[in-house]
Amino acid sequence: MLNIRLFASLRDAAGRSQLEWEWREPLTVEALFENLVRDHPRLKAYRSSLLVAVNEEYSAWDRPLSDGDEVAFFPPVSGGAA
Amino acid sequence: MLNIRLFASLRDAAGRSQLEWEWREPLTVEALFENLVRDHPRLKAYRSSLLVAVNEEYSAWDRPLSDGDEVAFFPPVSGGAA
Amino acid sequence: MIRIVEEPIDVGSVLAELEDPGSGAWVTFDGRVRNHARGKSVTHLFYEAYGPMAVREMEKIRDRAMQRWPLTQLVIVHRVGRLEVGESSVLIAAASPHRSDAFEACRWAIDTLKTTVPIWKKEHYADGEVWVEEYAG
Amino acid sequence: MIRIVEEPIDVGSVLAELEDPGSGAWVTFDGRVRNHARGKSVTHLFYEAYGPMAVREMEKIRDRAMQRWPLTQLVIVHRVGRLEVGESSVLIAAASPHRSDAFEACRWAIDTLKTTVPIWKKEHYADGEVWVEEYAG
Repeated sequence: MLNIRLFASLRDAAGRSQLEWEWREPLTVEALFENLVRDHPRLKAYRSSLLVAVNEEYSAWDRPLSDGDEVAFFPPVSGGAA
Repeated sequence: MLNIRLFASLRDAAGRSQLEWEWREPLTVEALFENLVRDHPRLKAYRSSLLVAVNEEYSAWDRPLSDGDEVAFFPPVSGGAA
Repeated sequence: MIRIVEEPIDVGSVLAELEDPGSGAWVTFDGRVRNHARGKSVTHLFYEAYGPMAVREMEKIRDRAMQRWPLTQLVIVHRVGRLEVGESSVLIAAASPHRSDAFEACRWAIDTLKTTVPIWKKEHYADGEVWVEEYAG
Repeated sequence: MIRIVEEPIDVGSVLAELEDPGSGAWVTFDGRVRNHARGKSVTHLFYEAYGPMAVREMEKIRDRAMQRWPLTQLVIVHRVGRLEVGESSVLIAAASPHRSDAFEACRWAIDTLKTTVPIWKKEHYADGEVWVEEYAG
């Protein structure tokens, strides 16, 4: 099982903040996102600016995932102020 | 009459913070200080690093004084912190 | 001190907590909600965080800053949830024996926070709302 | 707000007084008495000011900073008299719509204050005291 988290506009586009993905076979972050787009076509438009973290650390898109990973997709951050 | 003010180590050296100087004839800041040194010889050693203000504004040493001026002599400032 | 909070940030009490007799220079950055942005009037903001990762990234900022400059403290507090105009969203305080290091570290910390810490801001206007998702500098 | 005060500086209440809905960035410099200086242990400090001139020079710093950067506020508070270790001797707060201006102005203001404002510091140690009269940077 993969625990998938979505934030900010990405969560709005998917209509939910958390998804569970049943573990079938090894896949990369990129492949996982392509699978998500199939179920949630509105996510596709975000791909070019998207950031991804695996287990709370920024990750490359070609990283292979392991069963049990938490994968977060989110837009560029905008904390802070002024 | 000139109102003369001394601060920090300069005041300690002169033993007082305020002096009055009877107005006799036009003189410059520099000449006033030379006169002060006659009465308070310990001030002499401070001359090279001293700052002067006339009527609460920094002044050049060759500025001619006018009757009624307030003249302040003081060492380099050390306000602020760290 | 690295914190994500939901209640208002009280700058005075954070600073009071941070007494340190060896530090002469304290530089703080206090980021507050402005009443205008992108040419529009802002009514309020909403900040959302990926909480555990945001804390980790703020800890990395602190650790890297303390390696790079001779700091005695680096504090980061970020607020989330709904914020009104004038309220503080982020407080960074850097302390060091000499002011130059505190200024540089504080500036670097807020610049880095804005590009690495997973927190997002939604601006609310009289006529709508928008997620701010481009790094605006 | 330009002030010379004899009582402790309360950073929180100064900042609270300065609400300004147009300013997103507040940078403060809070200079505190350190427990060591010149290789010695400091017991306390004494600050003396040429009061009226010090206020005029601090006003000049504020006016020049506000001409040079797009600030909405520049506040300088300096304390005089006896200060204990850990207490604030000076507080400078600069507010602007964008943080870069507030950082630069705050830094410039403290650097300038230390060279132009007629205030002097006497350091007290366990075994003596000395007027600090060289610009130490």
